[in-house]
Amino acid sequence: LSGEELMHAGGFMLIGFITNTIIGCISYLVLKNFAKLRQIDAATVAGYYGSDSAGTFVTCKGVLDGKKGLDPSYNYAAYMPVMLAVMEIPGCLVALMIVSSLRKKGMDPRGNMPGEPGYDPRPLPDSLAEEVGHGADHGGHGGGHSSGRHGATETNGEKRFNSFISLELLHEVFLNPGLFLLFGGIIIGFVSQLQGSKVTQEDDKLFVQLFQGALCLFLLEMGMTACKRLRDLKTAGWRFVFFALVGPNIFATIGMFVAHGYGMLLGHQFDIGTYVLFAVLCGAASYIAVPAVQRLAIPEASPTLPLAASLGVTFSYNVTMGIPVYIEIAKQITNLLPIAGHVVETVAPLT
Amino acid sequence: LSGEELMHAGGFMLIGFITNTIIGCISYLVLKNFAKLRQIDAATVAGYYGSDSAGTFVTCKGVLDGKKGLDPSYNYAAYMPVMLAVMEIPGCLVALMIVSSLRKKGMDPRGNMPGEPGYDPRPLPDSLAEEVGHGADHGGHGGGHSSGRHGATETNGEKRFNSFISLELLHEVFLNPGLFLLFGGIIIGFVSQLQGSKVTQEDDKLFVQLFQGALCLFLLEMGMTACKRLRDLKTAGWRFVFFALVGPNIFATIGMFVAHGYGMLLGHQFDIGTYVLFAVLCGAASYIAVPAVQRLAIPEASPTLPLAASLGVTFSYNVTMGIPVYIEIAKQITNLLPIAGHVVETVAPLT
Amino acid sequence: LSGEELMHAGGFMLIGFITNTIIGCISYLVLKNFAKLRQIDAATVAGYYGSDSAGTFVTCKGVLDGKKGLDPSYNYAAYMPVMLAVMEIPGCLVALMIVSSLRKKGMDPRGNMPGEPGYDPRPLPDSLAEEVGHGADHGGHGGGHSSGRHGATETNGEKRFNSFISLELLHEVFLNPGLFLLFGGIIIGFVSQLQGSKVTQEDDKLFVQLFQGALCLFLLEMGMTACKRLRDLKTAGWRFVFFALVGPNIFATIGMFVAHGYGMLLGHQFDIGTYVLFAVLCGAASYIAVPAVQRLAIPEASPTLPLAASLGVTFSYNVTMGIPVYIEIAKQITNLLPIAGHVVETVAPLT
Amino acid sequence: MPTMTVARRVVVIAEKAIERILLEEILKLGAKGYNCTYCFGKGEHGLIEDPFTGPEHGCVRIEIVTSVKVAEAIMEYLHQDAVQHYPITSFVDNVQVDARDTFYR
Amino acid sequence: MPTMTVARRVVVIAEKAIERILLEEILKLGAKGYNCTYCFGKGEHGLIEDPFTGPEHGCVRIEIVTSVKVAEAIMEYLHQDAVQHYPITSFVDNVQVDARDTFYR
Amino acid sequence: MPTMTVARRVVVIAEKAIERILLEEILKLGAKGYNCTYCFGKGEHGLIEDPFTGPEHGCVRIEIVTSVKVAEAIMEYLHQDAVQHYPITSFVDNVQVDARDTFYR
Ligand SMILES: Nc1ncnc2c1ncn2[C@@H]1O[C@H](COP(=O)(O)O)[C@@H](O)[C@H]1O
Ligand SMILES: Nc1ncnc2c1ncn2[C@@H]1O[C@H](COP(=O)(O)O)[C@@H](O)[C@H]1O
Ligand SMILES: Nc1ncnc2c1ncn2[C@@H]1O[C@H](COP(=O)(O)O)[C@@H](O)[C@H]1O
Ligand code: NA
Ligand code: NA
Ligand code: NA
Repeated sequence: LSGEELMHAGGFMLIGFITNTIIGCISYLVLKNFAKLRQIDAATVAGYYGSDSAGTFVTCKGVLDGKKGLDPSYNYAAYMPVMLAVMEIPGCLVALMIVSSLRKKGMDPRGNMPGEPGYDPRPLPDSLAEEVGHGADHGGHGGGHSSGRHGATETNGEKRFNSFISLELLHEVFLNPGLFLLFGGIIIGFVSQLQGSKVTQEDDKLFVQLFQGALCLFLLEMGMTACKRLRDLKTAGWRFVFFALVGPNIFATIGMFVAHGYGMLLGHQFDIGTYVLFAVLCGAASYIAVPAVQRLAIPEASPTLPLAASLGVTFSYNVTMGIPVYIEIAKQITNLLPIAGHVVETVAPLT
Repeated sequence: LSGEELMHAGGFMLIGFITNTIIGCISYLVLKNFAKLRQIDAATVAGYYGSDSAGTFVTCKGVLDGKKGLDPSYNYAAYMPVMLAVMEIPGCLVALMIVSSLRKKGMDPRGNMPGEPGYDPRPLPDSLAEEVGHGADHGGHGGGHSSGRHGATETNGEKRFNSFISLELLHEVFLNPGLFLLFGGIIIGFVSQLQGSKVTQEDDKLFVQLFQGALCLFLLEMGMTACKRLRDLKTAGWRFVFFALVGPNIFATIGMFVAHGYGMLLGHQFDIGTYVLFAVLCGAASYIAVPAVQRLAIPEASPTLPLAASLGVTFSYNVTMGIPVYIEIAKQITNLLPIAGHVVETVAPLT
Repeated sequence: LSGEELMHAGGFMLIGFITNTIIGCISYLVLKNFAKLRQIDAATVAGYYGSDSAGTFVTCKGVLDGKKGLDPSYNYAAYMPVMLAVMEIPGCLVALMIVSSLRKKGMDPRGNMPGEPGYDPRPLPDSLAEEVGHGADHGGHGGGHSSGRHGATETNGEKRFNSFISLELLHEVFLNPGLFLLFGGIIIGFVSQLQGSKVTQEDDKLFVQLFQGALCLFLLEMGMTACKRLRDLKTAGWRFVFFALVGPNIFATIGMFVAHGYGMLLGHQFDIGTYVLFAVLCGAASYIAVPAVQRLAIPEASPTLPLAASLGVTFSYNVTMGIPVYIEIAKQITNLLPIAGHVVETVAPLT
Repeated sequence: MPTMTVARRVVVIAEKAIERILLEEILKLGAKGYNCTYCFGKGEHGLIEDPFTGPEHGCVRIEIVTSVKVAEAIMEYLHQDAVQHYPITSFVDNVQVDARDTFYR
Repeated sequence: MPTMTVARRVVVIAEKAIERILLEEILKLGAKGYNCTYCFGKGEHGLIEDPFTGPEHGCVRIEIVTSVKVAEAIMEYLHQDAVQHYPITSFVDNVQVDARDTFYR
Repeated sequence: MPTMTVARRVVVIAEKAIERILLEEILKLGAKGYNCTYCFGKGEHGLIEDPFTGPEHGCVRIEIVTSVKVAEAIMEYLHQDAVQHYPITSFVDNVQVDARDTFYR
């Protein structure tokens, strides 16, 4: 990676991080006011959409690899996998920040806010508190766990528990699946490299073919898991489903315009592939990293609703209709607003 | 599929359905009288052989794909996968009909008929019926569950249970694995089609290769599962094993003569591949769909005996010796009884 | 396999068997005196290193297959897989012999020898022996199970248990994974052969490619399992880790000199590939066959220590740095000590 | 010593084919929760195995901690004629639950 | 209220390597049935793990509902010297079974 | 008849995310051993499923045979405020252990 490219990559990552953070905040507002979700669920689902999905990224990369052989404009920048890892983080942070502010505003142990139906400030249902004979004095179960404790002192058992949760949380937020894919690739490259270059050359063609085969199997399996998640949509309402379907397109388009703006700023025309991959990083919603964060840090949120949207609807849309649509939008943007001095060889529209 | 071909396909499916039904009935009679099985087990195993096996079909298709590259006569009609789905149903229906008639003839809860050893008409061992203090009045456990109930009125708990069983049964009989293979293929075609035809063209060669690789793994795994099933043959006796080995050949040959007759009727000479695939649909025995039907509708039958024959013996025979034998028979039939006006280019015998 | 080659193979197998036995004994002495391990653990780990590893063998074969296409000297003798099966046995026998002699020298039920810390000759903690009311008279729990029983007569329950253990032991020692690989390969060859040679020819190129793809996945998975095993090294001490890293190189080099000596004896120059595969058979440590033997016959040994070395350190080293190093050593040996009358075409050093 | 209350634990082991209907009925009869583990075993119906996923997925072991009344209703449901024809085994015992918990009431 | 009879439940947790012999002996000693779940755990022998299929397949938890006499015979068998050398843990308690059932007698 | 002593069995069912910390604490509180099975179920928090490995890996069922004192300490730990926010269920009962065994003491 030349110096100039490194500078491009650094800037692009920063922009990507900010874009996904904004997407997270937009999702929260839309879900709270338009889709009328509980604030705790709106914050959690916003975390999903403010992050990205390794699976969708890999699928999109597979499609582009298949095309770039015949049409070089489908190429993409080599540092995109690093973007995948970086842009997984903002969603988690957005969700954690909103949730901790909700806790401060007195969220009850079931996750309802004052004014929301079912709000029950009493601590966890130990109405038998009086019946507690000579048990260790527990005082009320303050809301929330790590933060916002009032009353009972923390036993060292609880201290160990809370530190475990925070450590695991850091692990989930920063060691996200994007990183594993990145390091996995590097290690395999290193191992086959070590066993003599002849092996790797021959492997390249095989590797791409095997990769695409494995990709189909992965998509088939994910498709089945996604369908199972759809069942949980019944309780959600059409507005939520509408968000899960339309949202990705809006966020992807925002992403492509941001990438185009950054290109104009640098006077450098990115390849179509880079546009599409960046679109997918913005438009996709996480279903591995953020669910793990949710299980650890937001036990009060609904365990089924967020996955129904991110895996059931958004993932299925992205890997079938989404990617071709984003390719088409990317071509329109580059054709209609060419960056001064750079004429993009006209690419045959999608046949 | 042109109009004429559609008509051929429709007729062929009807003939296939009838052929498998007849094969089911023949199996029941042979198993009851020759192999001396309990009538409940004979009916269940007959259901296995009156159905077909997606695994054997896919293996045979793989072998034919490998050959048709060099010798076009190994081609097969495009609608054969639909035949797979249709010809899976008769076996289930044959078994269910025979079993319900057995229940009417007073089969006991363990599945024995009057006159069979161990016949014990008393309902399920609740000899302690008298000891039942003031429990809800149950009256006797009539034989059989959904049909043929005499005595105790059905509680609504039981009604829900029985309707669940019937619904699941419909699901198993008509949504058989053949359909999943069919739809699976269509969806993958649709998804890769959506991502631009260039991808699918390139995929074709890869797809066939990957398909054959996956087929080998599937066969290896099935082989190991099949061997485990062989252990249950110990209690069965040599006549049962003889049926499981010779039966497929007879049923396959019947199938090929039926196909040849249909060809003569239409004055249309089918490819060798179509003959062989139809032979496999008749000669193979199910080990996914019918076991599921058995678990739901025929709990009294032996859980191990039918699988020992259909998976342990018949599947292993079909995927190793069976397919080459059926190819040879198909060639003999087309050579010895050419359909008027159609000279089949002589195909080099199996080297 | 010509007559002469058969004779070579037979001799080579005998030499391989003896070499691995010697390696096992060397390991025991080094582990006991240098790495200061308990004698029971030293014997068990020696069993691991006196055996070989199917996974490492297959990986090395994959690397050689990749290279021999361009440089025939990387070829290897066809009977090497049989060597894999034969050279898996000595390690198990070495461990079993040492352990039975330890039992005779009064090893306690926890596996400690007289003089080792924690030695507690009292039988298994049934200090409550006196409290045992009118239970069947058990007498002391003699040390060790099958051999070295003193006191209580064997109930027939115990006889059945011991015979079960011995039978399973024979099964594990002689039906080792090497054999499965060998037979698996033969069966797949037979099945694809049966379905007409055209299929196999086409399969060959596909087979090698698929094989290498599967190999990468296998290595990735093994790598992750190996990392998990590393955690258990914490309690082991640096000397043990040093043995697990350096040992394989020494044993592999011993192996190659033995092979070279055997070549000189026969006046026949083996290919580089044969040297490397033999080196891997000597240098690698088992992690499937011997752990199974340990679970059955040496329950007193530590369940985690041996695997941490053989899988965590040695396997990871072999499949990354080991194989290229052994290739280099093999070249040096054949160049520096050419076998009279055989000039080895100079092979380009490892680029 | 935290005060404990007594609750009933029902264990049902049945073939996986009727898992869904059993869980639905158990909740309808008033149970607040359950936990399930896949298992294999031998009983009057012989070894039940899923030919593909192997034995350990043949049966399901459902453990329900609930009140005495609901436990009785569940046992009564399981001993109906239609259900009895399927491989199913059930037994009950008492467990102590922390007085502060209400997961079973 | 259906009448219940008391039966003994024996739980044996042992390493998977000796699963087959244990199940054979349990049936020989008179048990009518059993159910098994694969599990992992820690005891005197440290964590038992199958290096490949992962921890959850290291041990097998066998649950046997049977008569008092057979339960005793099983516990006696499990405490024999040869068996005790292997990682094995066992404990017993009572369960109530519906009077109409005979799966354990 | 082998003499038996009475021991306490604690069963904890919790979400897999907090499996490691729970097992560490259980040993710190004095338990000598435990056995775990992966399971799925429904409770106040609704069905807990791992989106990939399927439901049967959603929760972990930890069974601990130990002394009365340690059992109490475990139950006390599990009912702390921080822990209670997570999907977790626990109950206790008595089991009989062969007098010769010390795996739980
Ligand atoms: N005596 C028993 N103790 C424990 N589990 C049993 C017993 N009998 C049967 N089971 C379990 O219940 C399932 C069905 O029992 P059955 O209806 O007797 O075939 C079996 O697959 C076993 O897993
Ligand atoms: N105190 C205990 N409570 C529950 N299970 C145990 C206990 N001790 C041991 N186990 C189980 O029994 C197996 C063998 O125990 P051990 O022979 O003590 O290593 C362990 O792997 C655990 O799964
Ligand atoms: N009444 C119950 N009986 C048995 N298991 C339960 C019960 N309630 C909850 N569980 C188990 O405990 C886990 C967590 O419970 P909860 O915190 O209520 O969501 C659930 O996933 C179930 O597996
Ligand atoms: Na996003
Ligand atoms: Na058939
Ligand atoms: Na070795």
